[in-house]
Amino acid sequence: MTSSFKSIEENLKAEAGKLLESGRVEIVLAYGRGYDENHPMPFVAKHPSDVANMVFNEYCIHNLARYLVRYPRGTKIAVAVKAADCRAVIQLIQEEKIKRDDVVFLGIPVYGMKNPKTGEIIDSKTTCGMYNPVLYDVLLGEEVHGQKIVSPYDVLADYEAMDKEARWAFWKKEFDRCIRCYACRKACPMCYCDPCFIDQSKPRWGDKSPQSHGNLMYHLTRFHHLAGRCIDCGECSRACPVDIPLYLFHKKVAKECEEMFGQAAGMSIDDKPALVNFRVDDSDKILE
Amino acid sequence: MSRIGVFVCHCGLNIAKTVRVSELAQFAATLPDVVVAKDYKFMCSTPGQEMIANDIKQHKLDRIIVTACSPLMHEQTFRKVLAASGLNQYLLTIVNIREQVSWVTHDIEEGTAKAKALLNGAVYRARLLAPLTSRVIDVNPDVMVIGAGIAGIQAALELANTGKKVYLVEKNSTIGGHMAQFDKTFPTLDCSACILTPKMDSILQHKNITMLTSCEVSEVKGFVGNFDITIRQKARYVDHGKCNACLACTEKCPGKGVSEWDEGLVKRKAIYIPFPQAVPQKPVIDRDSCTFFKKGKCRLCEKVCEQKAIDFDQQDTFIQVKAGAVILATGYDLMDTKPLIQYGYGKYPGVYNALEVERLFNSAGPTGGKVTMRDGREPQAIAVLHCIGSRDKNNSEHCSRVCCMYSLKFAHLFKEKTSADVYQFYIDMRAAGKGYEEFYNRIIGEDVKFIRGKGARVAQSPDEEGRLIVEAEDTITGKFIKVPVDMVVLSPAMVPRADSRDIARLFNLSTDKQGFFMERHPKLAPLSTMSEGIFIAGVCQSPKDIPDTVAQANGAAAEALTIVVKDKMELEATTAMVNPASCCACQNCVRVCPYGAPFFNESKGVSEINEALCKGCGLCASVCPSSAIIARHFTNDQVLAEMEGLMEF
Amino acid sequence: MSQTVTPYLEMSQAIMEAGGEALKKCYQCGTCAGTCPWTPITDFNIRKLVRFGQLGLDGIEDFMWGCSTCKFCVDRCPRGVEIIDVVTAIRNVYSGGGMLPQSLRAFVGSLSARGNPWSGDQAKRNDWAKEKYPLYTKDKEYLFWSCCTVCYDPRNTRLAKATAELLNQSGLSWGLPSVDVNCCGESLKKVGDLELFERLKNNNLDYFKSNGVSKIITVSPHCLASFKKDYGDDYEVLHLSELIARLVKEGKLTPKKDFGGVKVTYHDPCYLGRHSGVYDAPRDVLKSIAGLDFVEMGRNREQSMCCGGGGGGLWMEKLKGERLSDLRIEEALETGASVLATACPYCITMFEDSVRTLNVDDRIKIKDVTELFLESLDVNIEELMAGASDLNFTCKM
Amino acid sequence: MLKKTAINKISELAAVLMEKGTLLAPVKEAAGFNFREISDAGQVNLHFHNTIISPKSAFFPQMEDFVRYQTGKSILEAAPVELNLKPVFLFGVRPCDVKSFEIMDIHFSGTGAVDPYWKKRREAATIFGHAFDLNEAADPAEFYHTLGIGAADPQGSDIFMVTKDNDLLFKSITPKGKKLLEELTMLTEASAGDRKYFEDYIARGHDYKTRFASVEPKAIATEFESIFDNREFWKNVSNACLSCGVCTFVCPTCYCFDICDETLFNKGTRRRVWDACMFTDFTLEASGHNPRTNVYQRLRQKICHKYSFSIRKYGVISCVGCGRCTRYCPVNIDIFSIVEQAVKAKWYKRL
Amino acid sequence: MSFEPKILGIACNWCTYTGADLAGTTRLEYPQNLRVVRVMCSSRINPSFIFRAFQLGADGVLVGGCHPGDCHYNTGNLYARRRLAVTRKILEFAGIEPGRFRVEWISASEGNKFAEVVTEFTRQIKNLGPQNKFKISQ
Repeated sequence: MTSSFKSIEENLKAEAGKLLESGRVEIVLAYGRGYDENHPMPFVAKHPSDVANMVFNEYCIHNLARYLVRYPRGTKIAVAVKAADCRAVIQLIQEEKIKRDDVVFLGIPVYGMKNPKTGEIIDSKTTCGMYNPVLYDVLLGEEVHGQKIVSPYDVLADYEAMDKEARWAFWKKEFDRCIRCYACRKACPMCYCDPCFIDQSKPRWGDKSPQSHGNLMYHLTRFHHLAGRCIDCGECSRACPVDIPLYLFHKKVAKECEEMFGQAAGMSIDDKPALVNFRVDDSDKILE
Repeated sequence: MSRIGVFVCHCGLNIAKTVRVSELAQFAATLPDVVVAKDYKFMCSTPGQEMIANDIKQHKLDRIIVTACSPLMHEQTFRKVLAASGLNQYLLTIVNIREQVSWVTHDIEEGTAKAKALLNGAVYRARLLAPLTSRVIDVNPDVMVIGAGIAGIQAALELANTGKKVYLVEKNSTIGGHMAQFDKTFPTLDCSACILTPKMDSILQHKNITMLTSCEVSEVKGFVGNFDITIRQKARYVDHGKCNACLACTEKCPGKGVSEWDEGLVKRKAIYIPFPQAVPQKPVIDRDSCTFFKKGKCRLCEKVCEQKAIDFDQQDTFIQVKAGAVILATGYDLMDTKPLIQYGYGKYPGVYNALEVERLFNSAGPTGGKVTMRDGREPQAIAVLHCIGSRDKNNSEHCSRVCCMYSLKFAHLFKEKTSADVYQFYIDMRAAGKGYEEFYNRIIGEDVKFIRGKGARVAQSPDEEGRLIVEAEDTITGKFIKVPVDMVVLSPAMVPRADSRDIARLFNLSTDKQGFFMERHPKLAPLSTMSEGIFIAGVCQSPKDIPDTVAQANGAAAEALTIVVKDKMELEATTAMVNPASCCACQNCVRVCPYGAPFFNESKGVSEINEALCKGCGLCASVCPSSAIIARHFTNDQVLAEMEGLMEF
Repeated sequence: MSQTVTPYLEMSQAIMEAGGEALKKCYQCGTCAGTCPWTPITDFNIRKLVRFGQLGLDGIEDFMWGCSTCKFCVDRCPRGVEIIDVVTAIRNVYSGGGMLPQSLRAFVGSLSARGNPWSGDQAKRNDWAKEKYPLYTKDKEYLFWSCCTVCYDPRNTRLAKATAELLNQSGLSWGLPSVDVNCCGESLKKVGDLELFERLKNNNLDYFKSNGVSKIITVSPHCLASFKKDYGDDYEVLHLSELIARLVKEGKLTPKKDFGGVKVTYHDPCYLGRHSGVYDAPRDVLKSIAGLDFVEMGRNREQSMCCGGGGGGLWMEKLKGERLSDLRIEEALETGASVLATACPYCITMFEDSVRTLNVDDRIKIKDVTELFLESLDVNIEELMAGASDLNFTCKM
Repeated sequence: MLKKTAINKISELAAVLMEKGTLLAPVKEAAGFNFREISDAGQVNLHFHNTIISPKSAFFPQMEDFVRYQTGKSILEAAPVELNLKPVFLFGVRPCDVKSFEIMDIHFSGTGAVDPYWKKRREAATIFGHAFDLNEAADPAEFYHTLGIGAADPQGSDIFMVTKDNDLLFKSITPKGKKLLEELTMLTEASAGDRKYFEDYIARGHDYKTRFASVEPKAIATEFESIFDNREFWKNVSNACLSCGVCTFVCPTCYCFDICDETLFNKGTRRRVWDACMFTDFTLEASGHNPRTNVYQRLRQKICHKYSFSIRKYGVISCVGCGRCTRYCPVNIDIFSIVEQAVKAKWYKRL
Repeated sequence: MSFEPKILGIACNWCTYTGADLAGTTRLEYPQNLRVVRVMCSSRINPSFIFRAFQLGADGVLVGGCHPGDCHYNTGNLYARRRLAVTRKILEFAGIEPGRFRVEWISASEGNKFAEVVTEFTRQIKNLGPQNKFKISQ
């Protein structure tokens, strides 16, 4: 049984109100009304009175972990987190961008979120496909059980089956369409570098112009920077104005990292991010 | 725009044979920013070097490319040439066209083409070279030696004699370490105290040495040249300043404590000095056995002490010590043989371990040098069992190197002091040191019985009361042998101190499986460690005998001296630095650096790099997502430019 | 016989291929020979056997039968050499083609023909049970693996009976294996006939798989060690003493009868102690019986002395004065105990013989822990045994 | 002059235009429609509401090469990139986008130095305007009517097209359009009924409502000037903003660009690329100082540029209400809701 | 003229570069398609270097480092092993033949291993032919 969006909204408002009144947190990150029903916006509540503008429906798909790094270190923040978003916050804690006791997790068990552009239900084809948050201080609805658990990496099967020429042609076509608006980078909770490597001019890693080799360097390096850190929330693909299926590449890298290093991103606070860690007995086979 | 000078070397025929050097020079002249392009027979020769120096002045060159042999050969030579002619020594790039081109091909076309590509890469890189000045930090001249066994004492004396101030830190209440417990030392059988106490005394008298006994290291901060170490001075309840070592208190004291120094064979007073020649020869009070601390009354020693040196409410104090280098000589312990139930140590009183027997022989020991067993009898038959816990997968896989020799010494001393038959149960007699084999032959001559077979079991003799049976297989005859003896001596494995891993963590060292400190390189750098400025000597690195320990102590003293002899220290120039504008505070660099050079500046919210600790490997530069870290001399754009140049043709 | 030999490396290569590769790690330190209980009383020398194996010297077959695989040497070997595997490999290589000693020929013959070492009729395997106890079916939780020795050897059938009774009393759902199972093959493997061992093992595995066996109770530590080591690890194998200890702790079984202060000492069977690491369970069971004055022998737990029955020893001739079981009985007598308890049918057989040959059967009785425990539950074994099957043979000694 | 043709014959018209010059028309892609240079006539597809990226890229492409040079040689020897253009036919441009060219003309050729690239491309192009379908509901994000642009406003197009059942009516508005329309012989003459239908379609277009009421530019400008320093207001509206470059890149009236050198193997090109005031390094000065480091400063800059500075400087709101920035914003920020809040937020006076 | 590949080598100064010098001093012969960049440690190699190398037209990239456990900087190559493994998987998924990028642990004393690896790698790249996927066309 899954609790309706309405009941989650009520719980969210109640909980946010309590937290703000008690002064436990200075800010609550949730969702507010957008220019119409299908387009809610991330919303920041600072006073108990702001809680009234909060809303929660099937289009509240944004990953609010993105905004945590924007506030000075140590501000007490409550954040409404769905399953994937929760893993993003855990990964930020792993990387010591925020401290565990500065964040209040308002967990939202969720099923049936919709992508406003296409109207389809968001599922494990474009995200991690998890329903219940991994970690939460308050749960705003009943845990979702009984849903079919589909591995988030099944969607890769036919891309991995492609031969490399076809796969190269596919990715070249996709990356050539990129207009370098960097929405994917800004939407990603793990991409908090400002300036990013691609903005640097000394060294010039990739050209600024939206030609294929500049786009290729930007995207491939970003995939590498997110290896073992990407929590597969799908925000980058949804933010892309030209709908480049970035989630495919991120899923592939996440799958390889899980197989090679035996650790999925953002699953527990005590893990260390995979690429700043090593095991002396890592097998050399991963290099073949 | 840079003004690059390219100098191609023939190296006699070594290069010229398979690379058209003049054509290479002409090719260089055509490249952008190249102002001078010459080739010469021997660039590394004096005329060759002068040619470079002159061209620098004459053409006002600001980048030099030497196309010759491997940078590992002559990079330093040509750097000196640049420095001599007023150009920053890092504005130099070496192109290796000998080891990696001319010597590995016979095809002159292929060789020349590759040389051109490598040269082109060097030109791209040379344009982006930046002058680097290595920072100089001042060095604290003092040295700290931790552990005052023979290793620590020897190192401290060597350093103090050069005029350096030395802090000698010892956990026990006296210096001397295990060697002070011995009676004789192999192979010369000279008395351990006779060769050690003079050194202990000169430590006491030496104006440059500050002796810190009953002290432990509690915290280590800083880096090579500028260590800031906190020492915990454990409370001794005796003010050593006032005490004139009349030792009246030790006679009156009713307290009874187990004497660690005598390996528990005998009791000692609560206020005591471990052994007569102890340095400092001033007593300390052991809380656990002092009746005042236990029951709140007595204070006899206080009444008796004319100097009023007794102070029961003394507390642990902390001493801050600054040092330029640190030598660890923390020594070893013998393995606890109680878990090896087959030998019955701790169960049968007739079973002793090596250190206990050393105390028996020692004239200052519990029995005044007489070999009498715990029940007062003089043993008629004694068995010495080798390799107890050593060379054993289930305990310590290493060979402890010295037990064969001290077992032979025991045999000699037993023969000399008693009329007992002595058996040695051994696997291999390892007598490889100077004079060792001769000592072994001498002992064989003294009618000691050698049984080639590891002792398998020690059991109580069923018929003779108080006697033990050593069971083993004499592998030479293949017979099962049961030897009735009165006394069994075990030669246990030498293992690192129980707290060796904590000390390693304090000084950022790694330890091997057993817990011995890891040297930087087993063959070429056995005394230095991965942490710059921290040196190791003696058994804390691996089991060894006294001659090797002393040699290592001298070596470690010399290496420490190389740091503290200069009051300034030049840091490597090719270290890394953080550009704060681009740092996104992800702290990847802090997590990966093996030397702990980067640290997170909480107030500024960015990472910074302590250039004294940085070794210039560049790991942090490659894990930095926003490439905010500049690895000097191997910056991102220098490497990218070189790659671009290499791939152009 | 001349003293000169030449190394015959093909043989040592064969030994290594047959599972003895650890023999190259041995540096001949003599600990094993010094520890082996046989060295003092026989001319068997395990170190010399390994040495011969290292160089493939001939003459090895003369003294390769002295080992009773008690694992004392393996635990003490400073190089971690699996000496039992070396002995098994040597026997496999050198015992091919009828080179078996006379006393073992019957043993191997019976196993290959009848699937049990006692030349007992395969069909009569469960006769001791007299259909009183259920066969194992899929729905049952435990399979009570009745070892061949407790099926055919008259003295040990009492052990089978006692176990069956006890399992009933404990209310667990259990069943006996059908007659088409055969010996677990542990001793056979240690005698070196690896090929036959595989056949016996696979037959048992087929039975296990087809009947969905998952939990097995063994009464013989030899079956316990064999199932755990060689039968894969998807079976949960328990020795009976472990099960009883658990049931007592859980309060499902509580001894009633008071033994009135009888002095009992306990012998750790090598395959229950050193091979399988079970030391405390049998002791807890004995100590749970009121009025039982428990006393330890000098050599106990890890240091327990072997009874000599392992590695085919039960079936081999032993000269007088070269029997470990005799020494063990003397050691038991020294403790003043009147009952020597143990938990292995092999040990019981060996000790019963020694008690008879030393004619001290009036001073000490040999009992299995299960038998003692059953007595404490006020069940009289005698009348249980009244209907014992009329087996027409006695075990040869 | 009014001509027409059947909608399903559009590909023939496209083929004719392709011979005359370069045809840019809406093409269906994965994420929606975009103006692309047509290589095969079948690509032209008019079943669209509006393209993702505005047609400004026809005259102000995302990447324009200025000079090609050789490292190490003097700049004098560098070769400027010649811009020899064939005639361009910009087919199927919505009225709000057509209006945006007029606004962009102010910046690129109206004031100060004329941008030769924009001017050349503009002159070489003939614009086929295309009316919105009036019986379809307006896209929720659009608000062009608020800025005085009719749904079928032909003003600014050379030729204006209106769909009538399954025909397409073409009316020439400018002489350039008239000349081209005459050349397009394959179009048939339209009937009187078609002309009448065309006229009142235009009229109906004017009162075709979008979201907001009409606004008065001067009033908005003064509101924004007084609210400029109200940090609280701007923080609230920009809390959700990711500060990415989507809104500026899809916007028809954003024209900021950056000039950069892209070198490879000693050869280099100096080229112009789109830049966005929302990027953090947009205002990064050589000294390292950056006047706009916070998101609210950048969002305030973007909105005030269009609804405050543009009015003060050129008297016109630099926005045509096409709604692209709202439709493609990853976090659904709507520019005109902010304008509305700014105007309604009378309480700013109290500060 | 048969296809002569351009191979970029990135070698760590303490082990592989010294090994390469040793191959030279022992006069071992190997094809000359390899152009080596010297860096202080294999952990200095930023994965973007590998992407950039292929964009510059490299037909193959060979990275050489110390054997795990021998790194002059203690743990450098242990991090490099993980990072370059991910780089390899990204290249593979993007469509670059896995055979074009290779990581080898070559110590300072393994001159012959260096020569063998370069010869074998050059032969492998020759079979794969020119790489013009990532290559920036001028």
